[in-house]
Amino acid sequence: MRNFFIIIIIAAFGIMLYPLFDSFSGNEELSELASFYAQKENVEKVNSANLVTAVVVTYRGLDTMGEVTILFLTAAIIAFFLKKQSDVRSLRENTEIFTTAAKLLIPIIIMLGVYIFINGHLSPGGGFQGGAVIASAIILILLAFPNKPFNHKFFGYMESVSGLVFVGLAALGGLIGLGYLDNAILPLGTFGELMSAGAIPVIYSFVGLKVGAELSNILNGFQSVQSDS
Amino acid sequence: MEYVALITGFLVIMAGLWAIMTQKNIIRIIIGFSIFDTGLHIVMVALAYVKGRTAPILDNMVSVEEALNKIVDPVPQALVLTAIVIGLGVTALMLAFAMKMHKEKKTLDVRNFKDLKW
Amino acid sequence: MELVGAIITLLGAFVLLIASIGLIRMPDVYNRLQVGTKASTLGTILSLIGLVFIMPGWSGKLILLIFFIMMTNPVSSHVLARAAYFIKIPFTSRTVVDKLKVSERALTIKTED
Amino acid sequence: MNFLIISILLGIIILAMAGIAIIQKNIVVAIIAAGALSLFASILYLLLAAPDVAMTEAAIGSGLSTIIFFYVLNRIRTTDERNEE
Repeated sequence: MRNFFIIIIIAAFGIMLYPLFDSFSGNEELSELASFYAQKENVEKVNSANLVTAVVVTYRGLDTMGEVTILFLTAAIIAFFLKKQSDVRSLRENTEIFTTAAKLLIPIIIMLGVYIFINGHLSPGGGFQGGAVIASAIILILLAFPNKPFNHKFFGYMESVSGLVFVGLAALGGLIGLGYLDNAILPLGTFGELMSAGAIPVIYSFVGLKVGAELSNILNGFQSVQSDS
Repeated sequence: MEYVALITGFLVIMAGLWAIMTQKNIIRIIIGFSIFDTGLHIVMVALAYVKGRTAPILDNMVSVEEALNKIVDPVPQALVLTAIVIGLGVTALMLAFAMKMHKEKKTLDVRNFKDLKW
Repeated sequence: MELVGAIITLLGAFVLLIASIGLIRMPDVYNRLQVGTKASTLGTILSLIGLVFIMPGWSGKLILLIFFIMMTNPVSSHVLARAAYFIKIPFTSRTVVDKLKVSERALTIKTED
Repeated sequence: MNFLIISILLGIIILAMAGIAIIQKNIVVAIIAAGALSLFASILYLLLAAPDVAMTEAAIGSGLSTIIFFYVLNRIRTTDERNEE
């Protein structure tokens, strides 16, 4: 009986979604907002080859700031929840093969993450992807060396310093540039080179570091309550 | 192609909603939530697609002058980019709650949590 | 040159096909892991070597990829098999020797408080 | 045309993964199916000309969130075993 009602609700939801599908006739050209972003003079004003990065960092930079704040809050709440675990942790030792391979691979993975977020304005990639890759390197550390103490202080400092630099650069754009999160505070450079697009690579690198530190904090919170046996 | 993606997204959303409403185990409800999330992302990316165009990255294949006629809509993609990361944060938060609840009541069945029911 | 590359890539695809048949045929987790790792590592590496012949401009990236696959694939399957052993996934009935059982050090669990 | 066929196949696989994730009794299989759904969705994003989103989904949706699910599952399982003893 209960399932019957749920089926009715979901069918109603599907009927609600149907007009959205019916009126959708396949875009033939860009919407007004997107064509504003893709105009030649606006692209040259921002000078970033990857338009998604331009939208995320400058045009819709406040969204990114709110997103980073939400992530910080979730990381803080998770750390608060999982902090006091008085249980005895019992862990099995890892083999030589695994630890050696992890030692070899971890620097390479972190380097890949840094490459991804430094090149975010030229190729697909950016702060969020790079942060996720760095967090997966941290997961490898946590799995390979579970008895090593996690350096909370370092990650805390990294997170707060990159957050402060992000907000500071944004405010600097308001002071000496055109507006909040304006990227013209640094020289724009030539289109398509690494040192271009003004402050976008700097801001996105700090976003990447912040996201990486927050995701690592969340993962460490979950790892610290594990035990084999 | 965008029609196929749109239909897939809607069906995945409905599947996630079904899982959220019918399952009894909290972990399964959270899995349903993450499926729902993925479906929403598919729908948003499908709405951004423009027929026969490439990704919004300007290089020697797509020059600045012809960008208007060659790229897809970058705005929904940017929104989905942040939504995925928030989705991970929210999922982790829900799982932490689930762990805490399991520690209190020694069970994962939602029917046993009646503290706020009246 | 392209013909050599195509032949090597085809050989790689054939090895991958054998790997997928083995995944269905093998009786328990450990045998499946062995088949999946050995054959798929060889198959992927052969396909990439074939690509080196077809596209000489990409050879640096492809050699890097081969290095990564040789690094990660065997290690991950080693760790997976170990984890499967410790959560007591049963062997097939024809297993004769269990060397991990003899090793005392591997079975001890370090407790910290 | 080719892309249309590939996207239909991907759509069918995605729906099958969603079905497995909901119906399957074993919770580990359900979690892995949800991760595989994310992985195939990232290929669909690549076809829909969104490489940035595809990268993020592949790294986060199918990597990190699956690992977090398994951490929680392992924790709950060990507490259950300790309670039974």
